[in-house]
Amino acid sequence: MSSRSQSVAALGPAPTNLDVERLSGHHLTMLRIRAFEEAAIRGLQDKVVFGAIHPSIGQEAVAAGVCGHLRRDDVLLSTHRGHGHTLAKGADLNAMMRELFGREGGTSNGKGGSMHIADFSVGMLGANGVVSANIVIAAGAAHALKLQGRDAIVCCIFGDGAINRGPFLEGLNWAKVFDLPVLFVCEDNGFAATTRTRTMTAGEGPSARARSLGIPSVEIDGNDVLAVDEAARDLVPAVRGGAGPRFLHAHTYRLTGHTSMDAAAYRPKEEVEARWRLDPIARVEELLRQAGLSEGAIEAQRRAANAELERAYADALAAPLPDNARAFADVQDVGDPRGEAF
Amino acid sequence: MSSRSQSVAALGPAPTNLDVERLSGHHLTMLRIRAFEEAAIRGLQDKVVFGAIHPSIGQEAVAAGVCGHLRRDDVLLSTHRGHGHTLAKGADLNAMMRELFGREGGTSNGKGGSMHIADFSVGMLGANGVVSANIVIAAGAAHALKLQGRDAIVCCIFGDGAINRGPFLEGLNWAKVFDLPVLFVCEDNGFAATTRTRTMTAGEGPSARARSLGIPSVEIDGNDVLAVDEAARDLVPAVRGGAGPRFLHAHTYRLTGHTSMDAAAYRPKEEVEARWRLDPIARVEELLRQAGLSEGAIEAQRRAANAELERAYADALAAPLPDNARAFADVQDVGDPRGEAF
Amino acid sequence: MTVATYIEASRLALAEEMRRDPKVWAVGEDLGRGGVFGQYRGLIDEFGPVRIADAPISEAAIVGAAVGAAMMGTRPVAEMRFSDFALCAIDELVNQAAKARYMFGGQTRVPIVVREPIGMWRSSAAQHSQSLESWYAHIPGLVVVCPSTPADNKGLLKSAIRCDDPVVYMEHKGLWPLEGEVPDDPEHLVPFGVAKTVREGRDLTIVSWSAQVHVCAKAAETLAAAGVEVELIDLRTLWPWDKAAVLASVEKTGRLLVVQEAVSVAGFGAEIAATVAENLHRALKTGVRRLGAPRVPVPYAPSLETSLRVAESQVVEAAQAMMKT
Amino acid sequence: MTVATYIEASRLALAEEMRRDPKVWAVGEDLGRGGVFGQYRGLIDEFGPVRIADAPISEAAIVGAAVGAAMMGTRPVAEMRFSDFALCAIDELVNQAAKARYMFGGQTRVPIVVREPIGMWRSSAAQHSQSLESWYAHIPGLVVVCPSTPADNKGLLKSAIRCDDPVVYMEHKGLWPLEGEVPDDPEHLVPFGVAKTVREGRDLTIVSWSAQVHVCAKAAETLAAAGVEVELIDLRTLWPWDKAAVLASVEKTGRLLVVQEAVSVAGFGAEIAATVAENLHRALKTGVRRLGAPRVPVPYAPSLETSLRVAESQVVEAAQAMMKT
Ligand SMILES: Cc1ncc(C[n+]2csc(CCOP(=O)(O)OP(=O)(O)O)c2C)c(N)n1
Ligand SMILES: Cc1ncc(C[n+]2csc(CCOP(=O)(O)OP(=O)(O)O)c2C)c(N)n1
Ligand SMILES: [Mg+2]
Ligand SMILES: [Mg+2]
Repeated sequence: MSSRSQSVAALGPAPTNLDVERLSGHHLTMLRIRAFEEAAIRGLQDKVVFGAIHPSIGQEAVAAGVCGHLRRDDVLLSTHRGHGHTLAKGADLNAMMRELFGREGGTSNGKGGSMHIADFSVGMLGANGVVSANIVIAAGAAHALKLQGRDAIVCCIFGDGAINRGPFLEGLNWAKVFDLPVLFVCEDNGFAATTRTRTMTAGEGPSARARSLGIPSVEIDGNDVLAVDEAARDLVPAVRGGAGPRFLHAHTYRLTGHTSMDAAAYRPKEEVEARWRLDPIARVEELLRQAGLSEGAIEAQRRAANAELERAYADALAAPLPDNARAFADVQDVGDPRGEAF
Repeated sequence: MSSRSQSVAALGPAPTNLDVERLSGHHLTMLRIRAFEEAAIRGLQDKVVFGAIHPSIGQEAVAAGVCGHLRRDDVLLSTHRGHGHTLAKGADLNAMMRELFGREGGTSNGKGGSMHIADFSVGMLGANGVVSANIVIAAGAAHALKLQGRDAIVCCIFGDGAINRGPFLEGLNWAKVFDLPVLFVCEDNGFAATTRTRTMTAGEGPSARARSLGIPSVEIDGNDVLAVDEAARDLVPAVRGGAGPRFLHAHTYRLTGHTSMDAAAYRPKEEVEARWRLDPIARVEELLRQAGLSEGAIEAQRRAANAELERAYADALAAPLPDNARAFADVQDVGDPRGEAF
Repeated sequence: MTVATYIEASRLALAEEMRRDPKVWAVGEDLGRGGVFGQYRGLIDEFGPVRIADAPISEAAIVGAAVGAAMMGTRPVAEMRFSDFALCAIDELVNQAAKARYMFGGQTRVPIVVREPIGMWRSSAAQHSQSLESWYAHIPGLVVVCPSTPADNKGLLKSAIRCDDPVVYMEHKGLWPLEGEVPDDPEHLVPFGVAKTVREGRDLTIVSWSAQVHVCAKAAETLAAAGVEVELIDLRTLWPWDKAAVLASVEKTGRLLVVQEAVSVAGFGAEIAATVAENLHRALKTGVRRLGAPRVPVPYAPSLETSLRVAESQVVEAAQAMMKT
Repeated sequence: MTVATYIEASRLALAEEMRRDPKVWAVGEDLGRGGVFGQYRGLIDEFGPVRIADAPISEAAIVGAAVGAAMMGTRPVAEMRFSDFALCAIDELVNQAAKARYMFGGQTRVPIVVREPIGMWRSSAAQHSQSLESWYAHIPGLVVVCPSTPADNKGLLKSAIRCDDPVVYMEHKGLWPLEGEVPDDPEHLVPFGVAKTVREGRDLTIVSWSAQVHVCAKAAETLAAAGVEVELIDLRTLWPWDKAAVLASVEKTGRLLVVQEAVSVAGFGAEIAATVAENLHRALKTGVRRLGAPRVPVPYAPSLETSLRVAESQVVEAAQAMMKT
């Protein structure tokens, strides 16, 4: 983990009666996400991971705080930057790493990779390579839950850039019109790839748009896992209780480039430095210290997360390549996929 | 014209210092639109007009009031229900009728028909068969005007059903982000085909959505041509003056079915009866009377409009069918359109 | 057997499947009032507005929501009104529905039926007349169905609803009023990938689908009178398509003519012609041939629209020319 | 002549055209920082943010706005980033851009260039790897360009920008770093519909386009060593496509092999194979043949991705098999 995340901005007094155990849980989740992203980047450098990796380093608090309130039978849809959400929803970390390595035993046996990471066994219905596409799919998943009379809910996470595509409007309108159990979470890191999102976004942004569609929105500091946890603690039961769709607008920052290959020269060093001082992991650790947790206990969590990832990396590296027959499997039930090709 | 439009709801005192000449102009425009729609419907019954006709009977005040403030070099984009807008923008009525008849000399020599009615010579860039598609095209037309440094503006008219498609969001966001000269006009007749739009629309509707995108909106009674005229009188110069995009939300009612073939059994007779009493033509005539215009003068305008349409109908009927070669013309400059077909 | 129209047959199919399987539901604009062509008329009375659901004018959401609802275990029928409007939902259909099962490594299925009425019909002009079946046949993961008769429209729609993969279901608007015998048995399904030999013949094989099948049938009559025995094959589904039936027929006749309403260039007829040319070069007595629309948008004027349609006379001429060589 | 990469060539072409014609501008996500692949790098310095315009993530608006801006007399180049994302703007491209000139009876033109990088590339998986050129070839009103070399990428992009009709411009992501000689003359254009004979030969004609041309060129070397003289034709543009050149070559060789990266089923290779089979049945010494991807989405794992690519060895084997018959 980057040493820069050691120096953390002053946070003022710690909230009284912190649930230290819960906070430690979030801490561990965030550490596992951070370590996973770092392992993924390393894998790409080592040429054992392929394609593009969109790290969520710096955004871990949103994943931990929101997913911490979801049940296993709740449904999650994510984006191209979906490792953290998927882990936080409870996916098998080893299977996820194998997926990035394109190996047998990956969540999709290597057919999806990072941008299509998914684990349906824990209700994680997939990252998505198309910005905003997950929003209409999420509305439909919630539509099914309502038809089935189930009390599970859908959580749909997307970025601030996604609110400028049509499916944002169509999906939110749909969710409200059919009064569906969806929690929309806009993970606002200020950027859409190399573009400052606000320069391409009219009006006041995500919350204003959600409200114009009759969906109440809560705006929070997404780097403060306590704030995320508290917001989700209110929103998830409300949605589950039949209040209809809700919107959470979480402000955060992408501490890495858009992809692991992006040096992000388009933003000043000072800006990034300042943001590192708001690193959500450093902040949760500060809270834990204030709550009386020992440095040793904190360090132990770090070691545990890093050790788990070392094992996962080694396991993935040792895993077999997918059988070539997999290329022709799971296309569809009818028709010969070889078509006229061979 | 339907006799039902004779009994008109009480309107209260007429505004003082009415511009009677201007109002008579609107009256004539509205009568020409009404007569055009009636002729189109008759043509379909007589099997000399084809496809679907979406009459704007009852919505004429919006077309007259808004287009009355547009210059010839301003640009207009419309919908499947575009006859009225096109006429009000100054298109040649005879050429429009010939287009509906699918004849030589039609605005597109019979290749477009009602749903693609267009007259680029007066800045009417086309009706559109795809709901909401005109909104992004309008944003682009305005983008060009800005690039060219021209002081013309774009007026984009669409229905209340169009606000639930993605291009509504993408087009308004685009217009605001690039600060473009577009006047968006939502012609809210309460229906999207057989569906009451509000049942499928989340939140407060068109104006709220526009405002959430940073675009000011004015909401008016679209059956009151004076109200439309006054709103446009403020909005058009503002947009032309560089104020950026503006939104006009005009409430109106579709007095016919969605298409001329639609009996509209999905709405109670009483509702329609009540709406006929708010017929914008009857209302403008009432205003003209209050302003002292004689019944004869009013009747003369009706006769003039109807006579013009009789002539147009006869002219279209007598016009030649398009040369078959036209089927292969204006496809593109390169490549043989006959391809491998013959 | 009941006599029903093509449109009634689809209504019967949907009603039967909705009775059989509570997981089936339909969503689209105006469905509560029967849908734009009346394909859903009356269904709301039996199944209610939750299972015969109105939708906003949001094609991307209609298909996208169907994808999500299908992943969660329901079986949505998504109505596009005109196939042309499905172009507002192509990401959802092609990038999402078609690929989900594969890219998620078989963790999910997307059992949706996307109904896309196709075809030139009553001067509907360029944006309401397209037949883009070849697009979907090109997309891995999609099933493509083009019924030509009431019986097939019933049996194939039922198969589509029971299919665990996304199906693009393309009814031809011009066929809505066509009457024909329709099996009553709710278990009578028409399988995918099995062509129908409409007419047997030894001289020339004509392969077609959707509305053009009827034009070809008339042409076959005329040709028979002139002594040319046509074997007419209605593919019924384009993916999977019945390659075996087509190859067997052409092996026998030695002549292939493909007739389609769609634009001929890069239309599905090219796939059929190419496949036959690849596999039966020696058996062919003359070059394969395709008839289809020229590469122009569909014009409004009836006189022009008609000029794009493959007419019976063109089929007859093409067949006779092929018999001469 | 300058030596430049495929990606630099496109940058040179756009810069030259923007200098020549102030009506030309480009719009897309991240263009101000050079675009996702760096195709626009540095252009903002010369032309400024108004003509090298950033866009929101709004593909429908990028293409739709380009259509409106083109109707009003400008010449937009609309960047789609990956051709897969153009599926979010298909109504705008197919129902609007392609049909406007025709359905408005020639009252307008839509001179836009929609850049859609295609192809399998570095394990980009199912939603970032498609090659849907056959879709656009099927749509009346669209021009379809698939350059395979730096020189062609410069000359064809310039022709596309000067074209008064909508052009779908498909660069192959795998070719970005390819180096080659590029003409300096700003008036050097490569015309549409004129194929390039990469190599002359008397035994067998191979028709290909885009990245596969290079695979075929290697295969042709191998085959030459084995005594098989291949005539390799690079179509360069799929609409219009150089039917005359292909027919003339096959008339000479009597054998046609079409090689494409795209899914073979209903791919453009079918159009070429069908056209040749229709016109040259007598001249063909053996059946036409196509090689292309199987009908499966593109998987992520490099080992699986590679298995979908048409390899040099497959081309060699297919050619040798054809020579035996
Ligand atoms: C429809 C579509 N357009 C463009 C892209 C390319 N793209 C991938 S991620 C991205 C930026 C997304 O920004 P945001 O939604 O804020 O998510 P973030 O990357 O910041 O997490 C873009 C433009 C895409 N994947 N899909
Ligand atoms: C994308 C798309 N979906 C559906 C349709 C079919 N359709 C034509 S008009 C219409 C209703 C439009 O309602 P609104 O926008 O309010 O306009 P109005 O007809 O009331 O003038 C519909 C659904 C279409 N033309 N385009
Ligand atoms: Mg972002
Ligand atoms: Mg309406």
